[in-house]
Amino acid sequence: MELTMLWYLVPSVIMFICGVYGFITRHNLIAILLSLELMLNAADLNFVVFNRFLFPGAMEGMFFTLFSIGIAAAETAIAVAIVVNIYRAIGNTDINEIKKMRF
Amino acid sequence: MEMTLPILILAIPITMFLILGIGGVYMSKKMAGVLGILGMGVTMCIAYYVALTYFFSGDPAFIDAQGLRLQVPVFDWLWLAFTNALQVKLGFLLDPISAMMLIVITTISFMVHLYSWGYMEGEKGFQRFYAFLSLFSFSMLGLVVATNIFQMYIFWELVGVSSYLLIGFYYKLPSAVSASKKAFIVTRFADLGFLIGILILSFYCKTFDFIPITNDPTSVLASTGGATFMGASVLTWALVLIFVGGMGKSAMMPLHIWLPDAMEGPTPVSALIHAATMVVAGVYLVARMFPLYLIEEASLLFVTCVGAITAFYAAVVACCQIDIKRVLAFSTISQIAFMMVALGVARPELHDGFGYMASMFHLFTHAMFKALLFLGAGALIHAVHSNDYTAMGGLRKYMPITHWTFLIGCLAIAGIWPFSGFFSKDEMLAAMFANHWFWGAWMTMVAGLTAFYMFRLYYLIFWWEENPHYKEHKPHDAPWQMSLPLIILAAVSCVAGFIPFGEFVTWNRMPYHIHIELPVAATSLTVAILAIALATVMYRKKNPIPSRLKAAMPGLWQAAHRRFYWDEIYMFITHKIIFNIICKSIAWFDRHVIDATMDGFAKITQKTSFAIRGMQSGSIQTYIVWYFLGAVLLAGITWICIF
Amino acid sequence: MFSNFLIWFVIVPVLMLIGLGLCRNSSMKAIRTVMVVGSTILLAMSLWLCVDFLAQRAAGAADEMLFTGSWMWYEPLNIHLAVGVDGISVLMLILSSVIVFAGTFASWKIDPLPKNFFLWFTLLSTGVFGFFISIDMFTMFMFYEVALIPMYLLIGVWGTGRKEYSAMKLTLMLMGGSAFLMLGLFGIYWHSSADPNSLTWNILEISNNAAIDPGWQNYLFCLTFVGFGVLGAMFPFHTWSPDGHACAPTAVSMLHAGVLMKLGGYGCFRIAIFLLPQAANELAWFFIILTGISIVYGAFSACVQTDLKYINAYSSVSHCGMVLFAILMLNTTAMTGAILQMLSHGLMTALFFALIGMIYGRTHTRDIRQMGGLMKIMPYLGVCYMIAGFASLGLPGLSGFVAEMTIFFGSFEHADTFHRVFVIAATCSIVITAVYILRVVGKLLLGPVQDEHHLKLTDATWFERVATITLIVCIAAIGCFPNWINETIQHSFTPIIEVINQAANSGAMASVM
Amino acid sequence: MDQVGNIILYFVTALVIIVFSVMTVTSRKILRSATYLLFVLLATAVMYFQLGYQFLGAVQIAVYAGGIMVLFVFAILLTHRPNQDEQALTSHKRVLGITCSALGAILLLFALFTMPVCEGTTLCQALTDNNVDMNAIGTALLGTDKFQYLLPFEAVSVLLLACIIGGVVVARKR
Repeated sequence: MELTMLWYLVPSVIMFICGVYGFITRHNLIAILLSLELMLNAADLNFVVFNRFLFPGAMEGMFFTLFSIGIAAAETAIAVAIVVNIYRAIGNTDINEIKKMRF
Repeated sequence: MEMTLPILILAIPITMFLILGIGGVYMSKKMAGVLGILGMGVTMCIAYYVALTYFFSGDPAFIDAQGLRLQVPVFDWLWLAFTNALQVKLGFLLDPISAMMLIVITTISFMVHLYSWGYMEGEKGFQRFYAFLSLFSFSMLGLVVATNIFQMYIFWELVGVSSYLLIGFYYKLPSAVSASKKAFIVTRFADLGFLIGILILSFYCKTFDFIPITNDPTSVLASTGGATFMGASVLTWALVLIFVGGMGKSAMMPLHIWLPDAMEGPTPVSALIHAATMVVAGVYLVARMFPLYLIEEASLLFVTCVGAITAFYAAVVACCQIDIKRVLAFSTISQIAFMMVALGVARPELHDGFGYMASMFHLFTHAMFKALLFLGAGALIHAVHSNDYTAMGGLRKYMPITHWTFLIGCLAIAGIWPFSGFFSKDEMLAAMFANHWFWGAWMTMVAGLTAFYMFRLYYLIFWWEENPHYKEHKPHDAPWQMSLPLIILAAVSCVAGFIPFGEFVTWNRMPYHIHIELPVAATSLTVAILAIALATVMYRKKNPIPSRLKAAMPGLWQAAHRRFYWDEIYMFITHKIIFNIICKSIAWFDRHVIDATMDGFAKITQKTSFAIRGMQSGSIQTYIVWYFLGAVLLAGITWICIF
Repeated sequence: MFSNFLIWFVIVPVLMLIGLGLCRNSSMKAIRTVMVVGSTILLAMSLWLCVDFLAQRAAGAADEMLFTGSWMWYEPLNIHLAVGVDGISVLMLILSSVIVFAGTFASWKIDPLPKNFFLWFTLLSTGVFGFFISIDMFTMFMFYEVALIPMYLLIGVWGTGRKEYSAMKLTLMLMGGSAFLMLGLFGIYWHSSADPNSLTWNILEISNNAAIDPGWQNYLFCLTFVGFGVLGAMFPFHTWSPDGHACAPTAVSMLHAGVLMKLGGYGCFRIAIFLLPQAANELAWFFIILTGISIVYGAFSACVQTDLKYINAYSSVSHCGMVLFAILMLNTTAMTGAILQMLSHGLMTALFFALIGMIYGRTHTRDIRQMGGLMKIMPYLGVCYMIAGFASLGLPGLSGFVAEMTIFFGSFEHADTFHRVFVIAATCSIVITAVYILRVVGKLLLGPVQDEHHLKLTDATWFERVATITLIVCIAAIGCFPNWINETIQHSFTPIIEVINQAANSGAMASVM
Repeated sequence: MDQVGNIILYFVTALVIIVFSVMTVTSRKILRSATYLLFVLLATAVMYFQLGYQFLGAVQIAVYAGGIMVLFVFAILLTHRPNQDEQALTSHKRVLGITCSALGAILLLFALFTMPVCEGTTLCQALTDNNVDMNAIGTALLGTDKFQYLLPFEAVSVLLLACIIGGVVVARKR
C-alpha cells in the first residue's frame, strides 16, 4: 500500500464539503466564518498536495498557501471586527436578523 | 391697361385690414370707420373704372374685331412652383364675369361699409369689424380675379375664414360661436371635394391656369386618356368634386345647413357675405369652369339636379320660418339654386347657351336686391331689437323708408315687371324651358313659392297687426348712413333689369341680344301675381287662416319649420357617430391599446425584474447555494463533455 | 477647424454652457443675458449662413454640400467630425435657432433652478445644432443622443402633472428608437464600402460608393426608418408624444415638438432614404400605410381631448405623420412639401406650446372645459392662438397651407390606386384638423367667460410678445412668400431623387431579369 | 521515515480531519466548534509536516492555530451570552445543505477516483531529495526574479497593515 495523491485529496474534499455544509446551514456569523476557514484550509491543503506530488521541484503551491494563510488572517481579523460591530449594533449575530441592507 | 390700378383693387383692402387689425386698438371708432369706408370707396371707384374700361373702352386689348371680349391676365406673379409645370400664380384676370363681379362686390361692400357705420355704432370691436370686412373684401376680390384654379382655392379658403370671423363677431354668444364653427367646418368639408377635384384636374392638365383649361377643354379631355373611375370619366369626377366645393360655399343641399345659422352674424355681414357675394362663389366657380363642364354633360346634369332640389326645398322651408333673417337666408339658398339650375341647363346649342348669361344676370340683380332686403331687415332689427316677425307687424307707418325699399326688394325677388328680378328670372326660366319642360315647370313653381314667402314676410312685418310693444318703444327709421344704402340699392333694383346684360356677359364672351320670351314671361308673371295675391289674402290683416292651416297640417309645418330635420341628421352624424363613436373609440384605442402595449413592455420588464429580485436576497447563504450548485453543474457538464 | 463656419453652431452653445456655468444660481439677470445674447448670435449666424449659402449657390457652387469640413476623431473606426450643409440643413438650422430664441423668451420666468434649466436647455440645443450640421453618421448619432438625454431631466424636474412617468416614458421610447437606429447605422457602416479597409461613416462618401447589398438594405432601412420614425411620432410609436408634451415645461415642449421631432424626419430622409434608396423603393408602401394611419388617427384622437397640450400633441402626430408620409412619396415635390411641413409644423407647434404655456401660467389649468372667453380677457394671446390655429388648419397666407398643398400635389403624382387612396385619406385630415382646432378655439377663446377668477388675469408681457411675434412673423413669411424656400430646398433633392431613380431602375431591371 | 509509520500517521491525521470537520459544522455550541476547527487545523499542519513542508506547517500552527483561532475565541466570547446555543436547524436548511454538499462530494470524489494522475506518484518518490530548505524559501520570498515573491510578500504586509487599521476603525466604539 502506497500513499498516493488520492489519499491526501480525499480528506481535503471532505473538509471542503463540510465547510460548504456549514456555510449553508449555520445561523451564527462566527460559525459561518469557521466554515469558511474550513474551506480555505481544504484549498490550501490541495495546493500543497499538488505541489508535492505533481511538481516536486517547485515551490509555487507552498508559497500560494503561505500567502493564503496570511490573507486568511487579515480577512478573519476584519470579519471578526465586523461581527463584533454588528453585535454591538443589533445585539445579535444571527444571519437571519441582519436584513437592513438587503435590496 | 396699366398694372397699378388692378393691384390697388387688391392692395387697398388688405392694407386696410392690416392697418385696422394691428392698429385698430389704438384708434378711435370714428377714425376706423372713416378709414374703412374711405378705403372701400376708393377701391370701388377703381374697380368701376377698371370694369367700365374693360366693357366700354373698345380697346383691342379687351375686345377683338368680331366683338369677342378677351380674357386679359393683367398680371400674373409666380407664388409657388410645385413642379416646373404646376405653378401657382397670383394674378388678376380681367374678363366679363370677373369685371361684373368686381362691380357687384365693391358696390355691395361699400354699401355695407357705409351701412355698418350706423348699424354697428356703439358695438364693442367696431374696428375689428371693419378690419374683417376689409379682409373679406380682399379675399372675395382675389377670388373673382383669380387667374388659376389654385389661386381661386387660396382665396376661397380666405373668404371662408373671413366668413368664420364675421359670423362669430359676437364671440361671447355661444350660438354665434357654434354657428361660425359650423359654417367653417361644413364649407371646409366641401373644400375637401374642391381640393381633390383640383388635384385630379391638375394631374391631367398639368396646369392650374384657367385660360388654357377653359379655352381648350377637349385637350384636357384628351389628356385624361379616357380614364374612368367607378363608371364615370375622371374629368366628370373632377368637375363634380369641384362643384362640391361650390355646393359648400353656395349652400346647396345637402351642405346648406350652415347658411341659416350664419345669420347669427351682424346683419350687414349677412347682407355682404351670406346674400350677395360669398355664397355666389359656387355659381361663379361653375361659370368660370363652364367650358369644361360643357364637355361632361353628366356633371352639368348633377349641377342641375342639385340646384333644382335645393331651390324647392329652401323655398318650402322659407315659408315656415319665424326669424326674418332665416327667411331671407333660405330665400338666398333658393335663388342661388336658381342660378345653378340655369347654369346646368345652359347648352351652346340652345340660344347660344343663354342660361349662362341669365345665371350671371340673376347673380348680379340678386346681389343687389338681396343685399337690399338684408339691409332692410337689419334696419328693422335695429328698430325693434328682435329677429322674429312676431315682434313686428304694422311697421309701415313707423319706418316709411324701410317699408318702401323693402317692398321694392320683395317685388324684385318675386319677379314683377319692371323690377330687376323679373328680367333675370325670365331669362333663366326661358333657358330651363328650352332645355326641358320639366325644369321650366319645376322652377316656375319655385318662383311662385318665392313670391309667396317674400310677401308673407312683407305683410307680417309691415301689415298684419300693430305690435303692442311699440307704445313703450317707438320704432323709427334708421340714421342716414343706413338709409342711404337702402335707397341706392332700391334704385338699382328698379333699373338694373334694363341693362343689356347679354351684350357683356355670355358663356362664349360674344354679345347676345336679350329678348323677352313672352309665353314664359307671362306664365311666370301670372304665377308670381297669384302667389302675391294669396299672400295678401292670408297675411294682410290679422286673420285666423294661417293658424288654421298650421293646425290642419301640423306635421308638415313642424317639419318645414325645423328645416326637414337636416340639422338633427347632421348633429346625429357628426356628434353621435363621428365624435362619440369614431373619435372616442380611436382615442380610447390609443390610450388603452397602443399606449397600453408600450406601457405593457415597461410593465413586463418591471414585473420580471421584480420576480427575479428575490434572488438578490442579500442572504449570503442563498447565494452560496446557487453558486455552489452552479459550479457543480458546470463542472458536471464539463466532465460529461470531456469524457 | 475653427475657420469652418458651421462648427461655430456647436461652439456657441458650448460657450453659452460655460457662460451659464459661471453665472451665480440666483442671478437671473446674468443667466438671461447669456441666453439672450447666445440665442441672438445663433439666430444671426443661421440667417447669415442662409444668405451666404444662397450667395454661394448663386455663384455656381454645385457641390452637394457646402461649408464642408472633416476632422479625424477616432481613427480605428474612421469616425470623423464631418460637417456640411445643403439647403435643407440650412433651413433646419434657421428653424432651430428661431425656436431656441423664442424658447428663451418663453421661459423667461422659469422656476425653480433657472440656471440648471437653461444649462440643460442649451445642451439640448447643442445636440440639435450638431445633428443638423453633421454629415458623419456617427457624430450625427452622438448629437442625436445629446439632444435626447437632457429631455429626461427637463421634463422630470421642470414638468407638470405626471412628469416622472412621462419623462421616463419619453426617454425610454426614444432610447428604444435609438437602439434600432444604432443597429441600422452600424449596419450601414459595415456595408458602406466594398473594401473592408475603407469603411466610412460619411454620408456623402457612402452615397458615392457602390450601393449597399439590396438584401441588407431592407433590414437596415427598416431599422433606421423605425429608429428615426419613433422620434417623428410614427404610428404606433407615437404614444410618448402626448404624455411627454403634456408634462414638459413650455420651452421644452417648444423645442421638442418644434425641432427634436424634426430630427426624425430629417434623419429618415438623409439616412434611410438617401443611403438605402432601393429598400426605400421597395418598402415605402409599408411605411406609407403606417404614416397614413398616423395622419388620420392623430387628427381623430385630437378631436376628443380636453387637455390643450394633448390636443396639440395629437395634432403633432398627425402633422409629423404628414412629414414622413411625404418623404416616402419619393419625389421632389412631395419631399419639398415634407421639409416645408417640418418648418411649418416646427414654428406653429412651438407657437402653440408657447401660448399654451402662457395660458397655463395664468389660469393654472389646461382643461378646455374649465376655460372660456379668454379672448376677452387676454386678447393678445387669444389672437396669437387663433393665428396658430389657422396656421395649423391650413389657412392660406400662413405656413401650414403651403406645406400641405405641396405635399398633396407632390403625392398625387403617383397615379396608382394605393397612393391615391392614401393621399385622399391624408387630405381628409384638413377637415378633421379644422374640426379640432375650431373646437378648441371656440371653447377656449370664445363664448362666455367660464371662471370668474379668470377675469382678473392679465395679457401678455413684453417677453412673451417677443417670443410669439418671432414665431408669427416666420409663419407668415413662409406662408406669404413660399417660393424662395421652395427653391432653396428643391435643389437639395436632386442627388436624392437621382439615387432613388437609379435604384428604381435597377430594381425594375432585376425584376425583369 | 519508514512507510508504515507514514501510513499510520496519515490515517490518524486523516481521521482527525474528517471527524473534527464534521463536528465543527454540526456542533451547536459555537465555542466547541471553534475548538474542533483548531484540531482540524493542527491535523492539517501535521499533514504539511508529513509532506515535507516544515516551514508551512509551522506557519499554519503559528498563524492559524495560534492567531486566528484566538481571534475567533475572543469574538465568540465577546458576542455570546453564556449558554446561548445555536438554534436547531430547520429541515429546509438541512436538506438544502445536505443536497448541496452531497452533490459536491459525489462530483469531486468521482473526479478524484477517475483521475489517473491521482494514482501516479507515491509519497516516497515525491519526497526523495526534495526537501524544502529555509534558504530556498528565504531567497524566494525576498527576491524579485521569476518565481520569487517580494512583491506579493510586500502586498500581503500592506494588506495586513490595512487590516489592522481597518479592524481598529471598524470595531472602534462610537
